Amino acid sequence: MSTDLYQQLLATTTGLLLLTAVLQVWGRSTVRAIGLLVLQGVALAGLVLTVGLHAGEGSAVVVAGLLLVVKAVVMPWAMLRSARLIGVTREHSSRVNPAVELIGAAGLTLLAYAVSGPILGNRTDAASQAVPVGVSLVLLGFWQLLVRGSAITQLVGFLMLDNGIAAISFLTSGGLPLVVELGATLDVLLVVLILGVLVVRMQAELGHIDISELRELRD
Amino acid sequence: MTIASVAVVLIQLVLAVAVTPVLIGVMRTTRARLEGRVGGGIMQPWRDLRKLLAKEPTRAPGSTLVLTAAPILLVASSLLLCALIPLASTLALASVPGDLFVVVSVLLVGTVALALLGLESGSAFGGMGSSRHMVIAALVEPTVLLSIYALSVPAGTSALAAIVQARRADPASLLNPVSLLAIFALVVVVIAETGRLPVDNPSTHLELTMIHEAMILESGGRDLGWLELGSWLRLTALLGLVANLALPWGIGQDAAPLTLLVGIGAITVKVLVLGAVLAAAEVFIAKLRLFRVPELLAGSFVLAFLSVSASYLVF
Amino acid sequence: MATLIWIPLILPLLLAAVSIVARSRSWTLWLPVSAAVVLLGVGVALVLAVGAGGALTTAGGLLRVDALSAWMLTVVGSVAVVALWGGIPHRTDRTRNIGSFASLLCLFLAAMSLAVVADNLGLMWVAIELTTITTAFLVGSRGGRGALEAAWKYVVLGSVGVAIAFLGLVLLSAASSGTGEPSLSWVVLLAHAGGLDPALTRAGAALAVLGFATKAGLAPTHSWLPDAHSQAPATVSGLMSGVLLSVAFYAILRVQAITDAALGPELMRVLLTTAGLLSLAVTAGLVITQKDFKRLLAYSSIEHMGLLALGAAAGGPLAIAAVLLHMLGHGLVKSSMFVLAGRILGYTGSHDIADVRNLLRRRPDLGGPFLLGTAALLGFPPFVTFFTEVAIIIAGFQRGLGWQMVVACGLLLVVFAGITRNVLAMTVGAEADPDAARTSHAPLDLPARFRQIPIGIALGVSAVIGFAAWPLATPLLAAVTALGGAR
Amino acid sequence: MTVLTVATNLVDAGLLAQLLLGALAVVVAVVAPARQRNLLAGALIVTAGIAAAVTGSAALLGEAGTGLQVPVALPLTAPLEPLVLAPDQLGGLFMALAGIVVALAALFGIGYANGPAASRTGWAAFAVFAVGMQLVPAAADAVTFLLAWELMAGGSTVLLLADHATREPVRRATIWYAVMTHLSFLFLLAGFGVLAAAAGGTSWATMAAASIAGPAATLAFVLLVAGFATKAGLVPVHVWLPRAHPEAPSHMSAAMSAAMVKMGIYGILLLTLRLLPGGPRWWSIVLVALGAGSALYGILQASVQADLKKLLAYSTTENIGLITTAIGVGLLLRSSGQFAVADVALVAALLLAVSHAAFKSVLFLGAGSVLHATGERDLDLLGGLAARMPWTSVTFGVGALGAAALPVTSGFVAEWALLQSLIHVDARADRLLAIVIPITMGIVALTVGLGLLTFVKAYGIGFLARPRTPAAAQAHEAGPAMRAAMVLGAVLVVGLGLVPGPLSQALARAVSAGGVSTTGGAGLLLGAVDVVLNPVALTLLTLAILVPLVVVNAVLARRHPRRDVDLAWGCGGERTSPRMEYNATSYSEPLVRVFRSSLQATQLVDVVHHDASPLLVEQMTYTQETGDVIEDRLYLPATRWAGRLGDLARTIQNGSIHRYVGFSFAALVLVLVLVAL
Repeated sequence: MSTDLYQQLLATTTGLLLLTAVLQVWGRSTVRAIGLLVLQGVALAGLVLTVGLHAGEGSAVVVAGLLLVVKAVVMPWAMLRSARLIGVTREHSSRVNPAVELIGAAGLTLLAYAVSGPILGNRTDAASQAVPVGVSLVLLGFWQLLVRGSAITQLVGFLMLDNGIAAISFLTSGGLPLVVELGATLDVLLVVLILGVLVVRMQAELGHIDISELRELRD
Repeated sequence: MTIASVAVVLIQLVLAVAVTPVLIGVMRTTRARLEGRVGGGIMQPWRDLRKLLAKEPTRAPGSTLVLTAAPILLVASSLLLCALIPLASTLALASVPGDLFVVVSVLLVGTVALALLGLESGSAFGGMGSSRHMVIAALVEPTVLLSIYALSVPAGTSALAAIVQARRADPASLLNPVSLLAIFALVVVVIAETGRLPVDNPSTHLELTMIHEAMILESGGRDLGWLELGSWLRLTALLGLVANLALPWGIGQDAAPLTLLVGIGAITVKVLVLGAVLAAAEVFIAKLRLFRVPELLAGSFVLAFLSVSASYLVF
Repeated sequence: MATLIWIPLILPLLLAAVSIVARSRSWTLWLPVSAAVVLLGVGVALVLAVGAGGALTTAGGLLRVDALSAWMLTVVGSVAVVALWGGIPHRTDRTRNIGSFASLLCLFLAAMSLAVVADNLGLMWVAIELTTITTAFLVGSRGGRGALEAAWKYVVLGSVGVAIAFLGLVLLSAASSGTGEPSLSWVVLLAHAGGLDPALTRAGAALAVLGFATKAGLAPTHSWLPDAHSQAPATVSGLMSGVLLSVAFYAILRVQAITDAALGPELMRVLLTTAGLLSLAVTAGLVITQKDFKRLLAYSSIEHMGLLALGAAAGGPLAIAAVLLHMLGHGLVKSSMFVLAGRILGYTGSHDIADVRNLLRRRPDLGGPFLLGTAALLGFPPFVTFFTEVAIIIAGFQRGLGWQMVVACGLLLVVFAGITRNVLAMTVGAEADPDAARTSHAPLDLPARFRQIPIGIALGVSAVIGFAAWPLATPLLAAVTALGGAR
Repeated sequence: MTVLTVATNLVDAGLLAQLLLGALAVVVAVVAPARQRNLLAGALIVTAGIAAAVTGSAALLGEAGTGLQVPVALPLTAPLEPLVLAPDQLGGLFMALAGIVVALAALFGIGYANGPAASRTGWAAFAVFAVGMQLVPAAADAVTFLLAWELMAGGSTVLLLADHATREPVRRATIWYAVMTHLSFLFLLAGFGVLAAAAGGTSWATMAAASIAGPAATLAFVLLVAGFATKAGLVPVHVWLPRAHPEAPSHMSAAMSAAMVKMGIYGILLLTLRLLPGGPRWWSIVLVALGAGSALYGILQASVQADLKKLLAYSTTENIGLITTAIGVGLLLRSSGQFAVADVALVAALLLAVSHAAFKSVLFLGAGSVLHATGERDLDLLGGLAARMPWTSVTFGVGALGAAALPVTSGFVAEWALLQSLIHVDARADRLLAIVIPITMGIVALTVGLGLLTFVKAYGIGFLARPRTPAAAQAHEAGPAMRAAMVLGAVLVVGLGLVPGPLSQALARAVSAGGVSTTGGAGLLLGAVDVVLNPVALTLLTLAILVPLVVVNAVLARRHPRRDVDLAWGCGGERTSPRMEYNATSYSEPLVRVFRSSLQATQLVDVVHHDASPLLVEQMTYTQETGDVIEDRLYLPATRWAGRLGDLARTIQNGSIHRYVGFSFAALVLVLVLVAL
């Protein structure tokens, strides 16, 4: 793979990641959020493939395929199923003003760029230049968790956070050992499944999935 | 323990017992004359005492040993004071020097005996007298210790005999501020400890004002006799102490019979004159309300405190 | 000997499978207990083996047991024995899905064992995240709104926290790329600590500690803990408090060892003292007016984790040895306390402190051990917590954390006051009719006595191990050395 | 050092014996049948106490132990040094003191303990407490000290809870006690931490050898003095005393008050004489101020209490205050170069400590005997006990004499020594001394005066007069074990007062003071200041006066025997009811008036008028209440603030997951910024 193409692909996939992340924050529809997640999964898989092939690792294909299946197919499918099961397609309420939400997102992206520089130190290669995108994804995912009230949107935020970490992982060190990578992916998948189950139980037990209403346990 | 000092103790004891009724008689007569009365005569207290000691005491159900013991303890403590305080001579027992803290504690034993007697009867008056008596005793305590402390600083010792000796050897120290303040404070103490005006009125039986009399109200006969004797001896001892501290002349300093005789004569005169002066002064004073007494004592405490500070800062 | 390492990983998995198959038979409840006993046995055997011949590795270096791992395995095993044995419900209280409950407990034990024997930090992370997954169902197993809420909060906050830890590990791995192949092997990282990229190590270690601190229940990321502990069944609360928190803290210790070697102790000191003092402060603030006794115990766990953080911040052989010993002592006592809390809950039917009165008279079998356990939690001798607390504070002063230790002492007093007040409110007090209360309790029957045994053992052991120069001093020192020696 | 070599050294053997006896007592307390438990466990604890007395005396007289090492699981790396029990001379003194008090209290407990105090837990806790307390002064390093200290604290807390099921205030008292005790512990822990950090080791020897100075020394001094003061019950950290002492079983109160608080004194001495000698002058001023303030405040509160045990508790604060004052004066004089007088002050401090241990044991045991006999400890409901409980009455009276510092008791000797040290200060060249010493003297004198009133009240109201309630009227004498303990204590009070010479000489060794010698077999000669006190001679002189008086009185009594009357003097009428008597509240009423503001006194007169006319009074009720200013001004606001903070803190955990995520998020952002900076 030529350096130019590598840089081009890197830019495309990371750009796509950031775009989907911002769109996540912008949007209100649950179904669209899950759709964006699929897109994000695809972009992530692309990123992995790019980085892996550039480094000349054959196993990258396997990992990319695995990520594609889990992040772009299985998880969105599971979430969509939960959402359908409880009949929620649109988020009812946001806890903060949408403008604030977006300004916050912008600020966090800036923060991501600001802190990434010092953290990466003297690394100047193309992949490292893209790391702030991953950090943005982490922070924006967290931001989703913080400002959204619906259980499913929280789940989306969590996955975005996880995608960000995966992106950073591949951009900085070309990924972790396969066994760890497998274990980590499996863990995240299980967490998503559990949370999906809990969402369904929540709907059954409480009649809603607005987690800001979950305030029985307190001091 | 030399024979001489034992002799001095014996002489002081006998002297105190002999002089005390006279002292009381003098004081009462002085007061009566100044008030325009005839009075009972100088020997009247002596006759009272003899009469009381020969009479039977009473005992109410539920009374304890305190009823008998307290009067005798009072007398014993007063006699012990007379033995320890340098009255006729500054010769002291080697193993029991007239240490001022020992003297004060012996005085307090008498105070406590009286207070317990007041409570023993279980009557309201006894308790009231005892309570007031102890409050005054407690508040007097700082003045007592501080004033003697002030006097002991120049002498460098707490033995009364040594203090008196030092003062006699250096007459200039008698009139300096330390000494004057301390002696004045001590006089207030003596008045409070012996229940004289303006702290207590020894001749009243008015329920709201009496202190000493309230405590001994339940006692009669022999018990009362001891109590009266004990209180009077206390007055003698304390007046003797003040007299010897303020005017240390005449007190004997060795065992020679002549100096002892002079000492006996000097202390007798000093005590009687002081008693008369006190009695005369009492004519012109009204008793203070009980709750004004602390103010008086606080004032005397300040004097004593100043005298201690002065003794350090002036030198 | 290295094959020993596989036993605590494989056996619980097998037993989990057996429990699933056996479904609701009541003997399945004993399977986790036996797994824990085996864990303890293996732990002790490994302590001896490591003491004799140094660290053992297997699975191509992926699994490695050094003195610290062996110690942790022993801690996990012993605490789990107490929590699981003591937590076996009374015959009348048993629910239908015993089988799956037991299998989850077995899986939890396997995950915990994996976490402590993994040499690769990534694998350790996977194991710790697995515990989130297994305990998620356990926390929610009681059903009902509260359990659901607790489970949701637990999974979301826990997973997010652990994800941050993963981010940190990723950066650490990147930091090691300068030394050749990027690696997450703890041994490799420690050996090449000097060659790690400082900026990335700094970021990676800080994030990893932040993430694991969430699981360890350190403030400010402690929020899931009181809810999860109060809603989970007694056994699970005991396991989480005694084992899970300690294992998460173990992960922090491992990361700290690398960072201290690479960057010096300042970074970890700042992070851990902040977390420690904040944890103590949170506990101090929330135990004063606490109304729920299981939450009270949960906050007490936060306090103890805060103490551990302060000890780790202080560093040095004495403090680290005290931290490791404290894990054992606190785990034993806290798991018994949660077991007792579960029984008190069964007796009164309420979580409220206000509903529990004069236990010492009404139920001496609960009130007595509860008071003793409280004394142990508060650090009274002869319990081991006394020694470890004293050692941590003194070592803190010696290592230059003077004012932090003074603040910590102040906060400990408030915690003491809050816990004492609430526990005494539950256990003692005047009865309108003392005789009636005295006669109301019958002597314990045999099964009840049997259920008292693990609590008695736990409290007894925690009372004597403080004095156990033999056999504990050597393995403790070995564990400290394994962590980087006398820094 | 192994167990086998122990037997060759008396101190080591004694320490081991105490440990074994304590452990045995715990075992016996648990396994012995209820009927024999008091006797067996009590006897073992008495033996342990005697062992401590012997060991301590041996150590005081210069027999050094080789050290008994306590095993510990933690590695002995810096700064932790081996945990060793090896009392020095000062420690020996306090160990002996604790041992004797424990023996008396346990002996009393054999007859006294009933109900929960006689339970398995009760006796086991007492054994733990006793042995822990005896070993506090044996510790040769900070960790062992804290270990013994906390065993003592834990055991006493458990015993304090004994009567929780019958009296509601017990729980509150226990909470106060536990919290204040822990405050003390944490102060000590922090203080020893500072010292260990500065010296590089935890043993006393290392700390002393390091000659710590500067800010570390100051910090350590402040922390440790605060810790020891809390245990000793000095104002303003005295609040647990008047709550815990009344609620504890009486033998426990005696042990706590007579011995446990002394461990605070031991600590102050250890700190100022051994660990940080030669500190700046203001340290001693702090001690004098603490001590004098506590003495005055304590006795003022004691004098107005009607609850006998509360009165005794406040009196403990007073005595501890006097001891601290004496220590402060001693240190002040040392720093002024007046070593001879300083030695007198330090010996006076020890004499005060020993004497307080003796008379306070007797007083609390006596109070226990009264409580046992009547079920009351409120003086207003007692009275007339002297006739019904002669043994208790006499022994309590002796104790009260000691507390009032009247001759010839140990209390008198101690106070005499203190006053002697004060008046022999040469303050001429030193303005600070010229101010401090007279003020101290005044406060000590006022304290002595009020002490006199307090104990006249306690004895006179409680034991003399007529019973005020049926309970008091039906009082009975205590059993043999209780009587024996009280009598032994009373013998100590008088005995120590009669032979102060040898005692003071022994005490002087503990603080390596010179100028103390024996004169005339038993008398005390303070050579440094050239004063002598010979209580035996004083007693002989008194007898020489008293015997003739008694003889005369007997002769007179034979001639005119006493006449029994129904009523001695009834104010012209019949004695209506015991309610007419002066009681404890009325006794202290004048004093309350004098010190109204500092006692926070409220007096309320409630008059119910007759229906017929407002001029006729049907009923009058007088209520007088006194408060603890320090508690009201310091502790109540503190607890209120704590409650408010607790409410505020609850917003941290308000149930909102978004808030929780926010905490994590904030932490993440902060950490990112931190590592990027």
